[in-house]
Amino acid sequence: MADEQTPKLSFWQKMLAIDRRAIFAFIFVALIFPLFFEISQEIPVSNDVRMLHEALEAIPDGALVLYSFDYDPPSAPELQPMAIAVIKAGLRKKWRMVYIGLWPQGPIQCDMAFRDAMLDERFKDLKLTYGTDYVNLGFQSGNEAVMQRMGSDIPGTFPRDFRGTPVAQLPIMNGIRNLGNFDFLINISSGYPGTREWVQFGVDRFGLPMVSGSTAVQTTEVSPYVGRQLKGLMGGMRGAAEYEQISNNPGRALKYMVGQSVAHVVVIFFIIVGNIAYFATRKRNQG
Amino acid sequence: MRREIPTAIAFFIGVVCIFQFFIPHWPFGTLVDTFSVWFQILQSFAIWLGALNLIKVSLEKSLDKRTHDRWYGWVVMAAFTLIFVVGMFFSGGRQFQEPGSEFDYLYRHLFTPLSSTMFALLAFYVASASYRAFRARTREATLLLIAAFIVMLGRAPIGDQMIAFVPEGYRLSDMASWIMTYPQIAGQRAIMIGIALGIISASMRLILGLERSYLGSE
Amino acid sequence: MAERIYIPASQLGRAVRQSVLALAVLLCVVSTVSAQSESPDTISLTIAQPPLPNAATNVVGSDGLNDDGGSIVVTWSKSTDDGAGLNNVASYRILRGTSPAGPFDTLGSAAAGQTTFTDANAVEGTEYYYAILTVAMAPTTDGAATAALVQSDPSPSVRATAQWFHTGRINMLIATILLCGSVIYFISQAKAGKALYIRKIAGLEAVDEAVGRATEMGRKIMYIAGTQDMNEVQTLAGITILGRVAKVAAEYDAHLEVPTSRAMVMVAARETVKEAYLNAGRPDAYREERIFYVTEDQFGFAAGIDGIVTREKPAAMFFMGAFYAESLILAETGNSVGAIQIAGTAMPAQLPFFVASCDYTLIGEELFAASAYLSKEPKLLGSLKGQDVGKAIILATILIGIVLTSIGAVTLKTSDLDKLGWYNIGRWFEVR
Amino acid sequence: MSGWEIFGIWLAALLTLGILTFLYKDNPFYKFCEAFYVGLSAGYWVVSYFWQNLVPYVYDPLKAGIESFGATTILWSQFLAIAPLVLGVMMLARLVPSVGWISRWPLAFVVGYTAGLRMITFLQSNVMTQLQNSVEPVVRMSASGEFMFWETFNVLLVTLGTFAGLLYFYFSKEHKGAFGTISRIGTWFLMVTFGAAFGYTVMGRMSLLIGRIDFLMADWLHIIR
Repeated sequence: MADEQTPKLSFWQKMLAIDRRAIFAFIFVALIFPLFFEISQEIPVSNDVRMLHEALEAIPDGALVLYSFDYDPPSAPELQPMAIAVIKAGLRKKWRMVYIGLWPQGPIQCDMAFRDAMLDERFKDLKLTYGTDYVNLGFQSGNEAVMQRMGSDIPGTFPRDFRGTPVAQLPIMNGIRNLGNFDFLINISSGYPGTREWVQFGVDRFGLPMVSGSTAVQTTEVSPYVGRQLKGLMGGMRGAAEYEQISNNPGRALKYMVGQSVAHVVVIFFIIVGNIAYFATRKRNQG
Repeated sequence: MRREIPTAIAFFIGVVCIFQFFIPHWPFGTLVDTFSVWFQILQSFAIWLGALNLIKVSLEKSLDKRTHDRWYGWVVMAAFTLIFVVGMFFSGGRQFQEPGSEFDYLYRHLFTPLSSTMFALLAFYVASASYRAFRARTREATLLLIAAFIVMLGRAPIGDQMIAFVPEGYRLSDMASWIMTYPQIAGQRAIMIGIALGIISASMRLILGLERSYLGSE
Repeated sequence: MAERIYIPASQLGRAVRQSVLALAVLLCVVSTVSAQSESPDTISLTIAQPPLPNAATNVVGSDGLNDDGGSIVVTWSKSTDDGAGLNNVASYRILRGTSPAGPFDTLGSAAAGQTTFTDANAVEGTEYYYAILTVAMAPTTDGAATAALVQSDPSPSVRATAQWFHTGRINMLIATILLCGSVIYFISQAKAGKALYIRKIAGLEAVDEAVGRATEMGRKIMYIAGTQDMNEVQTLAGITILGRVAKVAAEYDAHLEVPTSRAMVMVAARETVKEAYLNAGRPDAYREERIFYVTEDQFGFAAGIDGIVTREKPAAMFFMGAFYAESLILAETGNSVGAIQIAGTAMPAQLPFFVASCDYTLIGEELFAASAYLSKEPKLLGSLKGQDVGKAIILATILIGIVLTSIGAVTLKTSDLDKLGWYNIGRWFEVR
Repeated sequence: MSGWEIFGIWLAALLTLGILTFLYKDNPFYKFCEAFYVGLSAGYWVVSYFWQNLVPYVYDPLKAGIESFGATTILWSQFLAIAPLVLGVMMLARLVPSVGWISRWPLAFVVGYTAGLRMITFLQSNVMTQLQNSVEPVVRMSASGEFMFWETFNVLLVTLGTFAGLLYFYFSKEHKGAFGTISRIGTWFLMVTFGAAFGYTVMGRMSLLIGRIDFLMADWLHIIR
């Protein structure tokens, strides 16, 4: 008996102390492989995303909407598809859009997302005037201090737009004094400052209706706000894919979902292996 | 006096910041806005202390003949100088971040790949950490494992496909969202309320000057 | 998916409608002007003027409450043709002037059926008069529309003033007084010498062990006070705990290294560690250069620390403060070199990663309790007791609130908060 | 695509690979990337803070104030920018050891500001709002006034979890007996919370790597579209 068991159990012992680089290799392969195939999958839409979709659809055409892009390139794989999708929603519904960023790279990401959104066939004939239909006010440092100041004085907080034009020369900014002038707030966020701070300042203090697109990590932290404070939430690439699906805007998130799912399964597989190894070796120790 | 005056400053500023929430009248309403700008300015001054410290450390390292790693000290200083000179003098001043500027070029082709890849390492680390941590060692660890396992499976479409025989509404994705909306929210709520109480108590200690090790000694 | 598919044609239709409207307005203006000049070439009107609606009435401006004197709330009674009568009111425009006779500037508009508007651009102390312009629209046979405007009487004069107390925040004031009050009360109790029991916090019991092990192995201790700046209370907590850890390190004569991501944190950490070494009676062992700045950047910092950790293999690592995604990068690298790791953070999103990859994790509130716990100073322990009383108050509030709302739910046979009326206790906690 | 752009993509690709080699083990390639990144990012923030904070909030107002001396109205309010300038200089006094202690003043300012503002903010968003969310009927009735068992169970569970979780954080009482049991249940809820939050994140982390792989494969090597 013992002779038969020893080699088998030592295999599990090896598994228990497996070099983490082996796990790394599996993950790498799992992620690369599916990129070469065109696989599509239908995904069920979660309640938070459905709420977000309905909230956005309920905003009247021509409304004045504030977009805050609070992330940088590292989170772009998750958040950029969301940014493109919500900008498309705005283009489709002809909102007057004011873009800002509380992360230095936010406005640049916004610029890229806007250009990607405009590539859509449906907006081919759309003639938008910068400064009248939409404006990118750029970045201001100061985190929630910026939000606080926007509560009293937006032209003072953003004296010039992204391109250096004084806000007084931008028709869209006429009559915008503070956060209270906006009809809606859309926030795409990957950390601090982001959704949590916008809820504290934009929603709690100034009563703006708000939805958020958040990285998967932040989602657990901000999901308690959904309902009373947030009118909807997209969490991670999955949330982005769900929104792309429900708003009929297939994009990158739906494409990336496949590789992500495979890597995910690899992690699950390793957890199972780890537990089997743990119990197999533990039995031996007890015996 | 080297500790008393700063303690008084912290007390005064702290109290004003609490009052401003309740008093809309000038100057309280605007005072905190002003303070926040001051903080940013202070940050912008302080970063020079950091940068000079970094350069000092790198210079010492690069002159240390005992180690082969001294070359990397030079790399740090070269990279710093590169972006500093470009950003300060060759990128159009205030519009230094404009797409197309030299600073933007460095940002897109050097800074972004470095930060994105560093961030992307998490894909590997999250796998190795879950392999190690999610084992049914104790009752608590088992709960951690089960919750993680269900949510992970529920998030991947394959989870539901695996148990497609189960009626809709009772599949893994439903279990996952149940965990996320009920037990998870309960835990988060307890943590959030606890944190707020901790912050209130810590803030009181700081405002009252009971904790002032950051002020050093006389 | 029965989602609405967007067709550019409808947008084209809208543009056509809008330009026809604009043209119609232009025609009206041109025709009026030319009629006044009694030109013989009067353009004949093909578009009918809609019948004039009755004006809005009772226009009143009142000072906006709870502000710094920048807002005035304008209210009016609907035109009798809004939703009734001619039923042709499309919207109201809000006008403002500094004399009842005008001139008036347009501030904004409100949809038909609305009766309030907040003028957020008032200057404190200036006397204002408001008027409402009722706008009626009538469709004509060719699908275009034209406007008819009727102005109301001006409002009585009104001034914006600033308030000294925000009445929407009374609940916050009560909460502040209760919670801060209990902290202060128990601090003073503790000062008076009342002994307090504090439960064990496993992560903090391990501090001595970690420092001791590092000394035995002759390897470094690395302490990271979060990656955020001094405007985060967690950073301040991290620095305070650093003081206690540094004292233990000084006593053991261990090599403590503190890399920081913010320059101000570096400054504060140096003061703290220096004081700790002084208190431990080892001011000679303090080395300023061991507390150094790496970079402000989140992942640049992580890259730098990863390098140091893999090369120098510290025996113990402390993560105390506010962290974002770099938490797991740092902790996994520390784990790979076999360091004993103690973490503490109040960032709920990062707690799971520390729990998974560190030996001990201080969860949320425990981070703030740590400095008091480690110092064992009665005053600080008193604040912990105050915190606990705050917790008891909150728990009792939740309990009473739930019982009352549940009674309401049973008696009114609904759990819809909006229908619970008086029983909806939750709204008491709404802060405006 | 211009030559500079292609060169830039190659640089980006090499730096990306350099960081990834760290997964295998520490090596000179990674050491180079690390040193380069530390220096580059430190410089990046110095420059950003300069143009985004110092210039608009210190230089601009002071310049406007000084220029107004020639005009009819002197803009005294612009000189308020002197105060933070003084604080900043006090902070830099660190560079001179003999007067370094003065940097404690701006530190104290920051500490007071942080403590006061955060206290109020967290009280509002974490205590008041969570109270508002927690105080809801545990007895659930449908629109037609019927008792709903599972909804009631779920709300009860959340309430119990919040309670037990908070009791776990109770410091000034020994966790034994009934109290200990409840706080033990609290730790279970916390563990479920952490497990769920971790599991929920795994996917998001994978997406970060997909972004980099997509860059290497599509933008650099053009292997995939």
